[in-house]
Amino acid sequence: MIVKDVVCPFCGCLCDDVEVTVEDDRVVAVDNACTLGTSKFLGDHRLPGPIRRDGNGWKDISYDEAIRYAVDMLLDAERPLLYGWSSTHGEAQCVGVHMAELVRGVIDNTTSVCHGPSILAIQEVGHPGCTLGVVKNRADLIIYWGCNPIDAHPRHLSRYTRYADGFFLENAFRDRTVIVVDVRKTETANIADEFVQIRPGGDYAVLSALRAIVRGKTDTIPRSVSGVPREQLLRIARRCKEAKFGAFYFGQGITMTRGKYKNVRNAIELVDELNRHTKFTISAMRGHYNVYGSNEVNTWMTGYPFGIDFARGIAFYNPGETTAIDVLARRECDACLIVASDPAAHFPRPCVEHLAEIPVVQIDPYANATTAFCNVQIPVAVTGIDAAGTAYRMDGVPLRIRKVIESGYPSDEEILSRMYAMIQEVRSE
Amino acid sequence: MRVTLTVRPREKPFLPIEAETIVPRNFLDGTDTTVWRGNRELPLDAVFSVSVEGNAETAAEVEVVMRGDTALIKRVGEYMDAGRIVVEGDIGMHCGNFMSGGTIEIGGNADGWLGREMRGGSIICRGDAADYCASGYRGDKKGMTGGVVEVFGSVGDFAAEHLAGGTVIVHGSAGDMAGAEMHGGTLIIYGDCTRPCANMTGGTAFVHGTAYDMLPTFRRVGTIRREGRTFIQFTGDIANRGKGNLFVGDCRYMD
Amino acid sequence: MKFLMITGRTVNQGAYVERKLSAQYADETSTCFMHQFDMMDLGITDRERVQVTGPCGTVVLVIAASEDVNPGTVFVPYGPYANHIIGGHTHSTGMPDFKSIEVEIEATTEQRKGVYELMEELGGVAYDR
Amino acid sequence: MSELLIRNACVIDPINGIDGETMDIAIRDGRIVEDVNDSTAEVVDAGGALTLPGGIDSHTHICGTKVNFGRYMSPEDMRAGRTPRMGRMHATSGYSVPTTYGTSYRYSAMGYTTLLEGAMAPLEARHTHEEFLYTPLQDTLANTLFDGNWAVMEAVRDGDTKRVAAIIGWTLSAVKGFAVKLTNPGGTEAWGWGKNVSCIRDPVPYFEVTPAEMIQTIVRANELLHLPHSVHLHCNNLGTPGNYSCTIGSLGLIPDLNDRRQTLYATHVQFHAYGGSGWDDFCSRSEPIARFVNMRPQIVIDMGQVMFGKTTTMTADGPMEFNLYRLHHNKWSNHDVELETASGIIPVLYRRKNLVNSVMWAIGLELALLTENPWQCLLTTDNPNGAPFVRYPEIIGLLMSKRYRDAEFATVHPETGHRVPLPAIEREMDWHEIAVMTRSGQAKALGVLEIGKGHLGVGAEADVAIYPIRIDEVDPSVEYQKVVDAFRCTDYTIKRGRIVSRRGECLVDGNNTTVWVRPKISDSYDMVRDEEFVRKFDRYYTVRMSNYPVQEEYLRRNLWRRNLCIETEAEL
Repeated sequence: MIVKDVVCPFCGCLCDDVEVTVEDDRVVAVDNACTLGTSKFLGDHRLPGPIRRDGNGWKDISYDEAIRYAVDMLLDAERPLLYGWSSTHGEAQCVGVHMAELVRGVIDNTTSVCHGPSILAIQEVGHPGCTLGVVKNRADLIIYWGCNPIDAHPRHLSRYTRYADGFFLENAFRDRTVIVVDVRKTETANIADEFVQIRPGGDYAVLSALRAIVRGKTDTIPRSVSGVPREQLLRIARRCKEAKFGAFYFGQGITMTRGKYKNVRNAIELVDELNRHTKFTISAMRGHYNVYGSNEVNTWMTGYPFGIDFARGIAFYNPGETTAIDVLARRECDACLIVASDPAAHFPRPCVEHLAEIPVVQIDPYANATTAFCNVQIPVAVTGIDAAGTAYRMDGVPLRIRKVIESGYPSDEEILSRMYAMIQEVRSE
Repeated sequence: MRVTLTVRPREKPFLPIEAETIVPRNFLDGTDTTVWRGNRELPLDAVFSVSVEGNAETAAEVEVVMRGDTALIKRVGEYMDAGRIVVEGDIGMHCGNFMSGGTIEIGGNADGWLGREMRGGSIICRGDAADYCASGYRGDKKGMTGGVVEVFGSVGDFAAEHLAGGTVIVHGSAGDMAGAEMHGGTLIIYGDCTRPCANMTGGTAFVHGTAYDMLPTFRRVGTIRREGRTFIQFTGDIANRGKGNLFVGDCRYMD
Repeated sequence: MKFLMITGRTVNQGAYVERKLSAQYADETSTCFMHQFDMMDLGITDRERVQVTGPCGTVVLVIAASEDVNPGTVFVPYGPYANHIIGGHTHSTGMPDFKSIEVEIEATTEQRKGVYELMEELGGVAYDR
Repeated sequence: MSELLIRNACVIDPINGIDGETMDIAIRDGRIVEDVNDSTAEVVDAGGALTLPGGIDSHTHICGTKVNFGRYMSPEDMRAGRTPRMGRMHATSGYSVPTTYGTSYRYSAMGYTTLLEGAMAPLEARHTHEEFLYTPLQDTLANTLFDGNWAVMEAVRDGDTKRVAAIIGWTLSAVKGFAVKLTNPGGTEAWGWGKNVSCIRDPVPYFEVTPAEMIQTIVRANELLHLPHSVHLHCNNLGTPGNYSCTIGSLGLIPDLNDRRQTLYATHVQFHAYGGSGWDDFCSRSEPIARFVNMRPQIVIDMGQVMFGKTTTMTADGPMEFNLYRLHHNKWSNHDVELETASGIIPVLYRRKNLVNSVMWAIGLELALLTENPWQCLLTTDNPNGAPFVRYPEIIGLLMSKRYRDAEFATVHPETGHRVPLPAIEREMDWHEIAVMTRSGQAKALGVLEIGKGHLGVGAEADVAIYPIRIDEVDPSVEYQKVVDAFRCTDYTIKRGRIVSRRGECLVDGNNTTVWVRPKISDSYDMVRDEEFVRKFDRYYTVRMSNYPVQEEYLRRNLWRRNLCIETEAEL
């Protein structure tokens, strides 16, 4: 059986034109998806059932036992951390927020190590953005700054920018200009009309210089700014102002380097300034397929997109203090529930060392690096393959992710709802 | 009146304590108050051994002395309006948030957000202060608006971010982006720093040492003499509607 | 020799991100992309191993020659190997310095470890069923 | 079977002609009935307190992409109103853009049981419906945006009213919308190029239709679909001095096409009632607008009252928000939605000491006081644009008391008096008029009387608000503070026969309904079978047509949650 118009649960592009061939409740072929999406659809090697650490080995346990363990762990903890959430559906994220509120824990999603700084910047200056289709249909200038879509969002160029024909651009390849700004010559830089190479850590200064140039203050700009010649800066600024519609996409090249959110803020303020001359938008290249969804869910339920501390009953937000890396590196939490992410692979060493010190429960379909630190791991269905739910694309468009096979695994929402119900029972006594 | 709070040993020493109740005014009614360890509310004397000497009619007559391992006690002196807090060692995050009067003296180091959104009064830190010393809060335009924060050691990144009024003095060096977005007040750094006053629109900053990775969007207007030293004077940030003044002993660009 | 280490996503890292126990994932995330000039200075050739020391520890990586990184800089795909030496300081922003880590690199004859060997070094227990 | 009996209620129920009569209200299984079994029914003694149908907000921004972005970008607003989890109530945050729970609890405490989200972009409709699920104590309906819809504009250009109706009908059904919203029609498409339309005669770039043509055609299309609500219009040129003439021009386009309700609902007219040629001679033009409305029963407006203080403005009117950003220089967000619409958000502070803000404050009140028929001017702040909805009780007080207005007027910018007619207006509204402006008028204008909203007659949905005030003992003209206090917090808010809120404490986890429309359209006008429509959809949208409609899962039903579809017979 071929299932059409399937939504890909890998990256923030959330391509919804994938065709999946299913035989005997197994995915056997995938069309239209990129390498990343295809490998996810074809993934096997699931963890067969819940496991519990037993000395230096592992033993199989039932779902009931695993859930009981997780509930007790959360009820005992004085400062539990509930982390992950970006690779699961919105319905599960909602239960997660309710649970964090009830156990008075810290809840954070992978945003904090991805576009958390972008959100901090947006909270200072706002965000002139648009949906991807607006760019596809209108943009004659695309800037990719500190991002490498060919590797991280492989179909971004063909669906929305470089190679995508749109309503007002009949021949995208000819009619659009693509500028890539990065510290190294990435694959994406190779398909750009202009590549701007910046010295590492120099993004902020280059953005400031561009803002000054767009404001007409070119006289103080030196011969070279962080490795970029003045002439190139003037040319880029001119191209931006002359564009009918410019779209600025940025990635972790500016969120992770020094200055962090200030780089993003500077980019947004450049775009604000350009809007006085033409139409310009800016957007983050969000990584996990539903990381934006975790921000949306957290925001409507708590008021904040990530890094929320419920210790005192109310929602307190202060990234840098209430974010997962900081809580773990400072050894502030005494238990950790991990849902749909792998911090042991993706967090700096001191954070992982603390995971080794405290009880950890992971809800994830696969054995991964974090499994090594789990007291209990509970395998679940993979949203988009054997579970359905809501996900938000990188531009905020929500889509319903389909279930294409029946595996028998419970979904994240089911496991979390069972945990929540048990916690509610204890707390209401 | 002097209230001495000595931290007791804790079973999970890394769990932070939130103690916004430790404000001189609160002790006029006695020491029957609570603090929080993670999600548990505890009586003050479960975390500290408490001793009180003398009496006080007003908050201004109350001195709180904190001893022992106070490095993870957060929010001490929040909304303080009068009196004095003396921390003999290190202090946790958010010490002196929103304070409007009185004095906090810290013998050791201060963690992040020392004197965040301060309105008045003074904070003296003998050691180093971490990131966001005398800064604002996420999303809010106005940071500190009054009072004085003086740090004898060095400060971390984003010191005096969104500074709108008052004075911040750093005797050591500052990290990256001190005075970012500042639009009022005075920032004085006796040591070095990187990228000072990014995107500033007002206020005055002095860097006695060297400003590394100076931003290219500050306009050099000349030199001045002050306290027996020569400073290069800049206005900026012209990436913005820069009406700020930045004076640096020396600077280096990243070209 | 001192280098600036940058981490980032690659197609292979992404393709194997749900297969952390695979050899391909370990191979990809333990690759250290380096410019030929720097390799000459270090006296190493393609696919040889280096010991990389960062703010929080030491890890063995495998060199891949690349013209896309500037001399003085190395690129390592985001994952457990790079993270093995990165510190947890976030400048109070929540975000560690994944893209600007000063490291010391030297040639080594030590073996590159597996993902679970790294985890065991940090106090974990391998799941290898 | 559940039964509830409200005793000694002093009822004002304008639809049924009840004006201050003390009576009992019997409720069975969520509906009002003639009587219940006195000995077994749960009894609430209203003690003679003012009892009204549940409040209805016919234009508020509470759920969806834009509202959530307002929260997302405003951590400073979030800390302005935080409450912990308590009893059945979840933690809440926020003042001008509270979390969904915050919105729901605070509206419920004020006696509101039905809310219409003012602007939903069809492409992002799923988001609005998800937030509706977490707005547990009110029935919710969504205005659906068509102001920059490419397919609609092309059909308007071709003069094909039936095709316009067909596109709107398909879209409303697909996204589970309730009514047609036009926000700055044409202007949001022009904003795709950073431009705007200045008024109803400017052509939209490329599409070559004018806002006037759009409004006229869509109004007729709306009637062909027999939708419960009329077209809901946010006029062009919001917020600029002299825009009142544009507003009158727009209202003048509207024929009287429907004998059950208005033909056009013009929203937040305060923002569209400005005189002057610039900010220097900025003044109120509420009088000509109110005069115009008084002569045309086919028009209903809402106030869009401004109250002093901090708030967040958010609208699909993207170009207007950019202009506002250039005035305020605070943060600015914008979000254009492909082939459909736009939006913008900025925080604002309305200050008494600011002349423009003072004039704006006066205009909203004038519109209400000068519109003779309260059924034609409904009470809103365009939450949160003019002020957060928690300010409604103060507005009620101001409408009921000249003395209160004068006291407030003494504190605004001293030059305001030369620019507004407010000080000369003597009218003081009575309880009945307030009931019309806050529930019955809304129910009639939205076309939801038929499903039992906005009144307390037998068969109505048992949505009831009991306010702690006795109208025979209080003179609102003098004791306006008592009025304000009473409307801040009910003694009881009852939703479909269940007490959901008692003196501000919300007692249940959920009791809400999503109300949406599905016009029945013949196959020949079914857009799914229209090759041209499908071809363009697949080419220019970035989602597949099959993934566009909002699935029924988003209207999830459980014991206390209902999915209510109003089906209409379209003339297509």
